[in-house]
Amino acid sequence: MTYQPDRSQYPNKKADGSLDIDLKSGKFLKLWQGPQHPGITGNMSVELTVCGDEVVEGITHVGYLHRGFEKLMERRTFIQCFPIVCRICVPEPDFNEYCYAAAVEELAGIEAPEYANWIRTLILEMGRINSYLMYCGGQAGSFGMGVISQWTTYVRDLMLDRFEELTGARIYHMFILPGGVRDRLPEGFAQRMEETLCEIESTMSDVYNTMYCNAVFKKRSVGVGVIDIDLMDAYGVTGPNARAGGVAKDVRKDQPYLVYPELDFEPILGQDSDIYTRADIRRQDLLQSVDLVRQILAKMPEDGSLMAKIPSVMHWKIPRGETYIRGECSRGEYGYYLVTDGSGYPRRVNVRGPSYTHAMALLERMIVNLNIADVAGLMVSLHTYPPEIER
Amino acid sequence: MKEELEKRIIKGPDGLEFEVEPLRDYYCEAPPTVMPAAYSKIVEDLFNWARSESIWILGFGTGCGAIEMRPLMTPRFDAYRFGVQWRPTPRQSNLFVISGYLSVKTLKRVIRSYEQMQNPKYVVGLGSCTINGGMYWDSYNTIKRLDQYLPVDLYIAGCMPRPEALLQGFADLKKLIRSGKAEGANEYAEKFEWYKANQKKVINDWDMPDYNW
Amino acid sequence: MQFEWIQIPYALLTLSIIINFGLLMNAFVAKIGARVGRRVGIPIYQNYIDLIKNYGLRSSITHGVMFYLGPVFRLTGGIGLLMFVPTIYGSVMFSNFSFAGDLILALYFIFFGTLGMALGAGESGHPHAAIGVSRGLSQVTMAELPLALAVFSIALQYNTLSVTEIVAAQQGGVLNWTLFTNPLAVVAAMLSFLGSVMRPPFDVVLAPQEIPIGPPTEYHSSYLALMQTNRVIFPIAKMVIFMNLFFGGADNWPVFFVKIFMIYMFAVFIGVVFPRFRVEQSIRWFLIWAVPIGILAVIVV
Amino acid sequence: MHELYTKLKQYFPLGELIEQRDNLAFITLKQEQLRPVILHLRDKENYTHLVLLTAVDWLEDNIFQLTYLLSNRANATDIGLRVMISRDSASMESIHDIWPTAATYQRELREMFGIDFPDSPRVNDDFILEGWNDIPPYRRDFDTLKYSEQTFSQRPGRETKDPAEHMKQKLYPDGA
Repeated sequence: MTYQPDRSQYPNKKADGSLDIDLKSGKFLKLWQGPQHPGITGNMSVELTVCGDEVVEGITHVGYLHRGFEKLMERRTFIQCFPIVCRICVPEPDFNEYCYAAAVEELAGIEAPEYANWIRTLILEMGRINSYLMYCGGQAGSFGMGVISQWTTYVRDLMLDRFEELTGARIYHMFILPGGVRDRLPEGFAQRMEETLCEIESTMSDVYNTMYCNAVFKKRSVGVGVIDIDLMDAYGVTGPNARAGGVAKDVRKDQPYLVYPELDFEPILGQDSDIYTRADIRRQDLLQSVDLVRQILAKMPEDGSLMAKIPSVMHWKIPRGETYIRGECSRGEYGYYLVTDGSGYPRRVNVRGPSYTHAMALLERMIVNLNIADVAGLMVSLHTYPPEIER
Repeated sequence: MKEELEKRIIKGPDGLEFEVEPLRDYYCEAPPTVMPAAYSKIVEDLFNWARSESIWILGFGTGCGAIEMRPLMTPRFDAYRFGVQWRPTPRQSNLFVISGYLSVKTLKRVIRSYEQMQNPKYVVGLGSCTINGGMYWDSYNTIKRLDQYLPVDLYIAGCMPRPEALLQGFADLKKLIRSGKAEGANEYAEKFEWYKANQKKVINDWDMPDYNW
Repeated sequence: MQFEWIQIPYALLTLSIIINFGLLMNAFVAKIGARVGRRVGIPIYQNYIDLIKNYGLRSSITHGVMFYLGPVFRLTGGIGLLMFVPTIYGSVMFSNFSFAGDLILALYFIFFGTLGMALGAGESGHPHAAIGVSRGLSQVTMAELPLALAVFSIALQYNTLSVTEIVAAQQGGVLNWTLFTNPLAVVAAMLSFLGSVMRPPFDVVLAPQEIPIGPPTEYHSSYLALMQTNRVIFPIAKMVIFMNLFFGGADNWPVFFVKIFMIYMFAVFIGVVFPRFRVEQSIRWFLIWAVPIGILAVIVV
Repeated sequence: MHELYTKLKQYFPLGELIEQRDNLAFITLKQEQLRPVILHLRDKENYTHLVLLTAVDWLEDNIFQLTYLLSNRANATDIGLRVMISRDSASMESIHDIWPTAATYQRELREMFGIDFPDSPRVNDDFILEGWNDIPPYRRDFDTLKYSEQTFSQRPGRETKDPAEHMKQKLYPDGA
């Protein structure tokens, strides 16, 4: 017996495809989910029009976090841009640093040393673990299971300790700069990292037992928020959201960068493309990242050069050119489009955050006919993060 | 003005027609007033002590500082020990942590949320960007001084401030409250005109009433 | 039972004991939740401070008459429930105003607060409150159904509608408890209890992530403090009934505290590691699991 | 990449090809060629993923460069289609019917650069900014520092130094 809601009162489509919502009829209710709302991923908002308990239209509003990075970077020299890029995306700032550094290196014709590339990969994978841990807590929290986020945030704190040890900062590391990285691994890092990874694995097995095996969690998430396979390309779905639908999009495999060719891993694929599958893909990705960090620490060279030779940063001019650098961050394809014009400043930087498509066009499409109670769960399961939409 | 803010006549499901005017119905028409402290000093001291030991933060992550809020409430730092906890609605919160830079668009929401909070209420500015713009000193979309728009009790400097700094900030705020110096709400009521003028100077499309609590 | 003036101070004494016990128990429960999350959690006296603070806030705004009355109704529901059932069996001091048909009155009071809350929250005009109320009413109605069935079953079993007599019938050993004499009714009632204490998986009414935080969204300062007081009294009052009906009552305070605590822990331990059901899912859950058991209990008796 | 370029050249008049990397190339196009080329690339050449759509302001030449970056996952290559449009009353054909997600990019461009995309859904709604009444901020002639100094009150005491000058003085105090 499947539940079929009565949708006879729902608004009709107008000729131009928009919905004929007459607020005067009293049949519909405008409901703002956000920006001051605990069930929203960061500072954004969804303007819901609801009929009964179901959403008939959802419009995403962003821009609450707009700082104008792309403009600010046009006023800063190439090296001055480096400390601000990480501020674009808080949970996983390292991708900004890497993509920006790689774009500058490519246009300036610099090659980062091998050892620096290993450290970069290590940092990116550590950041990915952090981001997924944050996600797990958020996904459980969106269904009212606060205890998971307590556990995962605790182990995330342990990971932040490793970051602090390596880079000196918890959140904004400012470690990967054009030309290389700032420092080498501290003494005994690998061993302490191993302890942290073991802790993460044991916590994730607890999380698996309490959250993924939980009947109520399954009831809320299985079959809800399905992304059809033919929407994948039309809406530019990337990362775990695509992999949960069986599309093996993974930049680490498709266009390997840094030292990923030397690491041994396979993209994890799902089938059903619903909230549960996406959550499960991310859990497995997390464990894969744990494995990758182990591989990196085992395979990386003992020591090496940290920085390539870069020109004096005060007189650093890069000839005219444009490029696009992408990487696979925890939410999907993260990319930097950099245009230079021969001066000491970038001409134009454009950041392509995966949430740009996930949280805007895709969410607005998927939110229709969803129960109000599931909106938060859907948003979290798309793993959107507003600062990378508006920058 | 947005469509849902317009005055309209609604026909209810029972056939009854009634008029809705959101800008009047949902808002209060009186400006905020200065609320005096309790008559007796002992009672006020007791209340101040209770206020300082039970700080309810509004769950509104306005900027990137919000990411350090989660570690703050979880095992490592566990601010619950100090009577700090989240409330999801402004009506029930006492402390507004402005977690980082405020874009003009967010400022508008922040003002609304702030005004819905009940007296006495406190504001903590988190991060350098609330003090003088910080990293975004030349940005066209972020405000540079929070105290021009809201009465700020305390700033916590850093980009981003560590949870330890936040805990210290709470401890300092408690001292302020206990000594009766955290009267931001009354200050806001006293200098209401000045704050409103400042707010309207940066918020170009002001489509809410002046008083909205 | 004859009314005597001395009952009023006695009832107030009961009330104050219950409030203090409730505040401490809630803090203790929060601490247990925190321990599961590997935290230290709030201090044990935190709820007192919160209460003082909320009563001590300077400003409070109103949305209309019902907005005032909502918390009052709710508190009335809690206190009324407590006042008309005997707290301690066999004690003149703490048997309150119980009378022959108090079971029916108690059933009524359980629902009374929710209705008052619905009116008050509706008056606040906040859409989240309205959604919360509609969810809350449908879920509470559904959760009350098995309870009502269980109560009928017990009333049939003991042939009385007086709580005192039901407790009296259960004296003389653990095996005389309704828990063992009519287990089906107890199961149905305990399932219903899960649905009405607003803990996961049945707390979609107050879900902060979806409708922050449902009916009390607009409530603040003293209104909220009233509701907090009620949140302390009401579950305990309800558990007093459960204790009296199913677990043999209590003839002194220590037994009372232990029994109440155990009943509450049942809901807490289930709640702490569960996400929440959507409202139509929880209704279906009650229909499929709890109601048939309740009906069975009535039939078997 | 050359292969694809010559193949495309048979059907469409194309501008120059810039090969940035083995798997990334930029092709300059005429404004009216964009839609057929995109459709061809998407349907025949499997460039099904629109990575990004953005603009570059070449103020000196009085043109906007629109970059449509398409990706082909099967052979892991990207093509950037560059379209130059005039800066005065800038307007461009919308491609939201090819990729629905392009509507978001077009809204952003409309707001931040002032490039119009007629028929794109909700293109004139506020996207990021709210109540903006200056020239679109991503245009080169918009001075963000001046705007922020005029609009927002600054806290006194903050010093701002031109980094290049400042570093020069620090490193070479003698003025060498």
